[in-house]
Amino acid sequence: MTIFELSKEHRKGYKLPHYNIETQEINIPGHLLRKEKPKIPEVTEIDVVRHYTNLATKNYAVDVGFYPLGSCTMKYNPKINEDVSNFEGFTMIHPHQPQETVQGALKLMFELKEMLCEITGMDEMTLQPSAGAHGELTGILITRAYHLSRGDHKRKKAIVPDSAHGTNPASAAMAGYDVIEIKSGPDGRIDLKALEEALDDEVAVLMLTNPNTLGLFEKDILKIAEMVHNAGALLYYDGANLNALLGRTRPGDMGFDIVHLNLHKTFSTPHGMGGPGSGPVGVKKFLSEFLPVPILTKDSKNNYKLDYSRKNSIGTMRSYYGNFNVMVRAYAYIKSMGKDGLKQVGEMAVLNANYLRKKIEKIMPIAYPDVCMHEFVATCEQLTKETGVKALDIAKRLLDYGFHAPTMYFPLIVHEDFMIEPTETESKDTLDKFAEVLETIFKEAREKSELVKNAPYTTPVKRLDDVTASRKPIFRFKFGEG
Amino acid sequence: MTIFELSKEHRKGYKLPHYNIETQEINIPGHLLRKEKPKIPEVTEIDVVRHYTNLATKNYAVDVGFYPLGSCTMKYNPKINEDVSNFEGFTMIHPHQPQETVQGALKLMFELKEMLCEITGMDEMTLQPSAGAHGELTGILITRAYHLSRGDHKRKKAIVPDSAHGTNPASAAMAGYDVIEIKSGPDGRIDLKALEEALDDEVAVLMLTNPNTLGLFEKDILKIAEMVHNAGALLYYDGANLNALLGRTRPGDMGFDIVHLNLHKTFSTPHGMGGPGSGPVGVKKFLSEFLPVPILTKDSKNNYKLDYSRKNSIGTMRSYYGNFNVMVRAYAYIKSMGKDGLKQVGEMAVLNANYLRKKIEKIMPIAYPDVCMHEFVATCEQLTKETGVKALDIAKRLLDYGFHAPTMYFPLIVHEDFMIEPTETESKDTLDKFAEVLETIFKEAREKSELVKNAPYTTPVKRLDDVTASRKPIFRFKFGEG
Amino acid sequence: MHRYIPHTEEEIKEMLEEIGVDSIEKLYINVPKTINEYNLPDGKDEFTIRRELLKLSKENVTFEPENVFAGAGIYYHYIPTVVNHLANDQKFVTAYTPYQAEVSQGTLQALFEYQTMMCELTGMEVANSSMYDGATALAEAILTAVRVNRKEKILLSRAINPEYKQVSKTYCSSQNIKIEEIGWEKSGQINIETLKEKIDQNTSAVVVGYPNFFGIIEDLQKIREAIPEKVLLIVVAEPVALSILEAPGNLGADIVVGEGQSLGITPNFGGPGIGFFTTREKYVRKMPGRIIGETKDIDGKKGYVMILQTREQHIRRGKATSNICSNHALMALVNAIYMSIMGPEGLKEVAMRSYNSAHYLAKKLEEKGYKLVFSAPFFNEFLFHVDENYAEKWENMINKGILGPLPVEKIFPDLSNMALGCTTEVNTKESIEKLLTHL
Amino acid sequence: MHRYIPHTEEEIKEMLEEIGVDSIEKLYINVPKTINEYNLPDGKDEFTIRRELLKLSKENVTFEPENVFAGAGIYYHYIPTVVNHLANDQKFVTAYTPYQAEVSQGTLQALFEYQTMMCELTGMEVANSSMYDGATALAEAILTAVRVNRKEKILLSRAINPEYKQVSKTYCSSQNIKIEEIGWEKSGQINIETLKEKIDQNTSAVVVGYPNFFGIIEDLQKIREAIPEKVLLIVVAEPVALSILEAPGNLGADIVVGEGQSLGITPNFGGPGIGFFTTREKYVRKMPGRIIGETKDIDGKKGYVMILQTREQHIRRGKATSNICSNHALMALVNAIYMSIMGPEGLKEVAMRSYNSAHYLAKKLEEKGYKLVFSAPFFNEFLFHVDENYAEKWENMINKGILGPLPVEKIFPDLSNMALGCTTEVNTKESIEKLLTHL
Repeated sequence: MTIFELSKEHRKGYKLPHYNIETQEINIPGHLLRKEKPKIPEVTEIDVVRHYTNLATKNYAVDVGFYPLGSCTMKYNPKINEDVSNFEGFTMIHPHQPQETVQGALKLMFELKEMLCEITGMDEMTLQPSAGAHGELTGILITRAYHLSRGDHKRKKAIVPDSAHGTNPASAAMAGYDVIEIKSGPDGRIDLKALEEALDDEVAVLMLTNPNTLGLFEKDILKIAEMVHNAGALLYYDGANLNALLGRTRPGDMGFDIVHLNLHKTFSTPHGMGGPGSGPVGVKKFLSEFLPVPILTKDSKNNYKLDYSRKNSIGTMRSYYGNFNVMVRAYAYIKSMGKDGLKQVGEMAVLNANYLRKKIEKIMPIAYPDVCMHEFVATCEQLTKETGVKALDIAKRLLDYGFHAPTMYFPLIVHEDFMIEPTETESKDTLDKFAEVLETIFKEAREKSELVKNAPYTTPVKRLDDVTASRKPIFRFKFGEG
Repeated sequence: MTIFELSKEHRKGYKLPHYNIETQEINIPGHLLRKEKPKIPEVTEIDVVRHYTNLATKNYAVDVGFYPLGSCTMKYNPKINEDVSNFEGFTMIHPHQPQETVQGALKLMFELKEMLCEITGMDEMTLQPSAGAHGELTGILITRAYHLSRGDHKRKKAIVPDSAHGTNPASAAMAGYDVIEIKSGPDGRIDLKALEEALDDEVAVLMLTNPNTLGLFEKDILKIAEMVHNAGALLYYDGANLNALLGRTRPGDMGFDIVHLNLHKTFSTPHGMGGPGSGPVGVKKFLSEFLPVPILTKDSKNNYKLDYSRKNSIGTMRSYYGNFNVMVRAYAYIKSMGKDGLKQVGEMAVLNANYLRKKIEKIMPIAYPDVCMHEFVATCEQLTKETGVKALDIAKRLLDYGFHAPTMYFPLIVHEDFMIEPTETESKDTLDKFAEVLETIFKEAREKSELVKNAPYTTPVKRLDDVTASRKPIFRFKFGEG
Repeated sequence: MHRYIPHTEEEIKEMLEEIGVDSIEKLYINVPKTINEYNLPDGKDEFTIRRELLKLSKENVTFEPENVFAGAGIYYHYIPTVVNHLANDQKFVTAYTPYQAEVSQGTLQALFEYQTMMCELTGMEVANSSMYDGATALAEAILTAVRVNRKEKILLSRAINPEYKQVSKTYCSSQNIKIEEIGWEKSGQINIETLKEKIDQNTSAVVVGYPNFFGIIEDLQKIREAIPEKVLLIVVAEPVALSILEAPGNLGADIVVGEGQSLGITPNFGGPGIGFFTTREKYVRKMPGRIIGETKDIDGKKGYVMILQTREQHIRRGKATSNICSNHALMALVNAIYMSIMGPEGLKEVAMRSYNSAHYLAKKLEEKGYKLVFSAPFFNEFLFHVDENYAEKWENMINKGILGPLPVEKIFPDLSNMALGCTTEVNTKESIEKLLTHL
Repeated sequence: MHRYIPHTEEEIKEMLEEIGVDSIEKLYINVPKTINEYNLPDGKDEFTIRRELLKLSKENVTFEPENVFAGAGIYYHYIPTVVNHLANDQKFVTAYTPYQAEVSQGTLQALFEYQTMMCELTGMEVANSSMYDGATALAEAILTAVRVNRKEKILLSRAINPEYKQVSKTYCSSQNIKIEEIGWEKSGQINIETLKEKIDQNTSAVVVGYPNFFGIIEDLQKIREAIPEKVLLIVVAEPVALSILEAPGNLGADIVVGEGQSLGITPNFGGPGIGFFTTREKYVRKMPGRIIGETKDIDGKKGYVMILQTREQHIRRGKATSNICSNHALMALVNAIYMSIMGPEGLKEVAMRSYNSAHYLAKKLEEKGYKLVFSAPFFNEFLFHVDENYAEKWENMINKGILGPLPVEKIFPDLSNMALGCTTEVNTKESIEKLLTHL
């Protein structure tokens, strides 16, 4: 039942305070006055409460169960971060208040920036971008501004490995670059030879995530950095997989010039069904002048400021200062974890991934069976050949057993694959149970494949037809058609 | 899965603040020191969050759907009442703080008491009782104190109608009275003749709810009051059904001497899976001296006080001043509704009940087919005879359709019955849908009775064996037995 | 129409038509109209309500938890954030008593687990799923003991929370039950000799605190040894203390009751807290309140239901073990969530800190020349002698943001010039030092 | 181990054994160890975190909503209590993007309903399920228009929120798109003659505000008539205004974008808010962002899924319509809940009061001798001339708890000695009078 079907004309769920200002004349010309009431639902408080309460119950979420989504880092989102981000002093401030009246907010942002610089090994940072991809675009525009500032107008190419997140090429393209994809080597890592060949004086940047999306550490990273820099290009770090490195090493130490973070991954701010996230971008000193404005600064009297005086800035990436309330959560998280806690995050994330890898490899092959970092990729291609049961079917069957499915069909270089990232907040028991269920499903696939092919069964709806949904799209509720 | 089964020794979910007080010697004798660690679960935050989040999802609640529980008044519980009751100034105050430091709380309680006196037509009130039954006991102890104070020692009987709530006789018995049950007349109301016969000089009190549990107004109430008073007894009002009378009449106007309220019914504080509730007791002036202490007062300088000086008081009914946070909710509710809103509550509650009665009587007979007040009783006895499908089976089948079952097998004077109270917060659509589903179930009962007899099917568990549960009771989780 | 009521004018018309009357007035057959409107203000919007209530709430003085040195039955403990997050889930909050078990498994399982935890903590065999508070739990325990032994006399330690004593007396007033108080020795523990003397054939039960109202740890073993086997030993326990004190169940208690506020519930001006009630299995049919039990559904799947309802008022009516109907289930949930997040080690750390800080404070007070009233071991509260002007000092401290040790006379009228100090794990060394500067 | 991490020492041992290594160190093959520990403090407990953050939050000055007369893109509106209650349900908050539709029907249906409501409000045919904010929504709208028309020129009203203009320019900087600004007439509306002059074969789109940054209601009909059919009309709308202004979809708009903060979202120091993006069905395949569509499951039961994903980066990579991946879905939920509880009549009442109060304030200012800058009809914001010492007055008001009309020069550097006043339904007659005493 949609909320529109609960609507009844003139039903009300609100009451505004007493109002005693004399009615003023309306001087809007008739053709600009609204004629038809928008079909927003007319319901009362109990309808709204039940509708959304019951909708929420139809959702899987971190608070419901295990979310082994590779590269998404679906870790536990501590509740205290929710509470503090909702303090009135954080939610009820206007972006145009004088800076002296928002010193708490500016201090928080400044300290967050400083902590993130420490964690990434970068020199300066903007908190403005709203998401990882937004951070990527910011970073690539900084790349562009850097090259142009040096009069280097011929760099029109951005290199990305074939295992990269889709946002990498999309962001590079949005910044006007031609995207050059280079194939991974047989060990799932960057093929240095392919890189060598691709690197010429038209290359502006190499975008890399390390560990890569296969969960493998790019062990030649120092060499790669050297090659890239020798070619006059910049090395960009996609922070999606930073969780693996916490407490051990830093992008800045590995030669990266620009890094974006996903506060909603590594720093545990909730994903909110897709967002809001936050994608701070850190740079080495020589790129600092290109960062978007404003930048947080502190003067000698410990006054925190928004500094707009950066004449080579790429501009601004969104209104105001970014997703402030997401920053509050990340700040509380880092303060809660501390240096020891963050180190444990990295270690336990890697331990969990390797433990689960060992369990899963008894069920299906690991695409690159090395020791992995925070995630790994397994493939059921053999099972698919034997039984016709695809990775998608297994994913849907997992839902029946109360687990979310892993990331699938990504990275594109492995077929019928699952990309599995357990994160540090899941217990051994949960991982054991997950492996056990996966084994059960493989058995089902071999013994009664139709059962798996038609899964799920116990979910609020059964398998949905998304092909027709895109072929004959219904974009909105159609009134009068039920 | 119980939370005990998630436990792992030494797993931790808490961290206390830094502590730097020197360790003091422990001087507790060895035999009084705990030897064995209690088997409280050892889990981490994510386990706790998922466990209770998933448990909540297994509950029906007002926020999930319609709860037609007769005499329980399961109306919508506004969310703002939750917010205000959680203000730190209400939750973080100690009952032994000086009264000058809790003037806000005392003022709220004083005003609540005054408003409730206005609504009930009583002269003085205690907010101390924690629940309706607790209020009843309070009221009956006041009755007792009253008679004894007059040297009237022979009154040992309390009269209750056979349609009364079970708490009425239980409370009377707890206060040391012999309970005399009088049969209802053929119209479902008190039989004046039976009452006449029962009323003698040993009767202390007549306990009555009006409208009664059949949803019928005791139209002879003024006569009844006169008879009771002439016999030297008191007239007690069980406030469970007060919702029906809001804005129209008051127990005090009908001759009642003592009244208890259920703030968790009429005044919309949530039921919390069974409690906490709040059961204020109001009395006419001549009984005021017997109220439990303390009583809220206000002096000429608008200072609010807890007055303990009431030497004929029955004593105290519980620690401190009652369920304060429940009172905050009720206070916010009454202020939100106002005089007009409360009147609408009564009218719409009665309208809803009569509308649903008309719909239901097309499906099964109404036990007393008069115009009803806030609720009515219907019986499926005929269907049970025809098909073997009992009221309980229909109730269980309702769960499959997303409705909570009505109160059943109560009042005891009707068989295979449903006691249905829709409350004012349910919409016509919901009532229509409920009636429609009930009709469907009756059809199912006639066509495929087994389907109904084995219901429910779509609930988190199927029909539970409560007979064995009481015969071979398992009171607690048994470690080591799974 | 008010915003909580869904009816539109059109619907009201349709509904009246279906009913067959032409006005709402017609539905009030024989109901006298005694009022036109209440003498109450008009309804208010949320914005105004929120503001008015916020203002009222701010007319109460609150203290930073570390500056609270008052207990006497209501304690300031650290409450982990998840406790309120989870307990405020409206699918718990707006649920009714779990009469329809199949759609109440959340409630039922949570309460079953709560019962288990309370059994573990107290060392008892069965627990009910809650009473209103510690005071009514004690009153009901006394009534239970009388149902078991059918004797009219109850011997009750004088060092029980006066609130509990008063309520017990009120509850017993109409039932011919005689409550006699037994005083304390110099140590602060119950006077065993007096106890032995007073016990007779007519005694149903003995009631002691553990620790008692003054924080003194009663020697349950000695007490049990001193009283005949069939006399029930009712223990009023502070649940936080039970993480370091031997479980009363292992020392011969028959009924263990108490106030559960200290297990994750805010002080709430004294309510709601929760009464817990645990006993031995052999007394379960005499016990008041809802009990949740484990069972199976028709597919053999584990589930939970209310059991032994034949003891209760809705079935047994005038012969029920109690009139209790609404209980404090939501607070039992809070207790269960709190215990789950803290675990046995967290609970013990809380108890150890509470103990340690109280002993540190006592030592410091003694160094300042204050004298403790009692000599027996105490948990986290202790009574000490103060000057006549202490009440003034106390109010002075309040003005400085400190809720100091309670002038106990206000609660225990025959104890003058004494204060009851208390610490929990939230007090800091700094806050104690600050307190000492005001004493 | 930190409290958010479940591993016990024993489990770590077991896990290492299963992996076949003897230490965690061995898992870091080839990973350089470049740090021993971060230069960061130790981890803190909840109690301390809560206190520190509360302190920081109180270092920000907040205002009673009725005392806020500043808008400029971020507004203080009344937010019904249920909005946050429901949107804070952690089954929404901690859910991921709904890739597994069968267990994400809550998310998907809520977003589908949000899209429908936005279509209703704007009069457009399709909406996506959110952008980051109004500024990026406009930037993406411009890129969309360029994808549709493949022309490099964009004519943009100068009276657009400067934040939006800057972001659009940043986004377009690397794509050879030329943004030209069109000034306003004395009335405050876009200069139609200049617009007509500047439009040429190379123009992909015209961008105007509705109302514009100064609250002025642009005459969309006239603008639409002034520009060629194939040039896209992009409207940046304030959604609250759309309850009394004719829907842009009925006046020829091709893309309607804007900031949804005013629909139930707190100011949040500017973020997160939400960008909305609506357009005509014929442009849907050029549109950025997630779109939710209705479909059926294998039993024929209605359900919802993400549709047209082939436009998106995870499929289309370098050829995607946008790089957007994370969006602001949770804020779309907030918008939907807000609109549901307010309904069309509530939204209209909000809009009418906002309008009415602004006109009342403007009248009172005129009575005091202030002069409005523009003459065209405005919604709830208006620009007026102020003295040179206004900035000082403004800070003075802040000290009195009033966030007065913004000295607009801070935002719009070429407009000196002007202030941008704003009212919404939360301002009261009393608060306006209080404001006037400071002007």
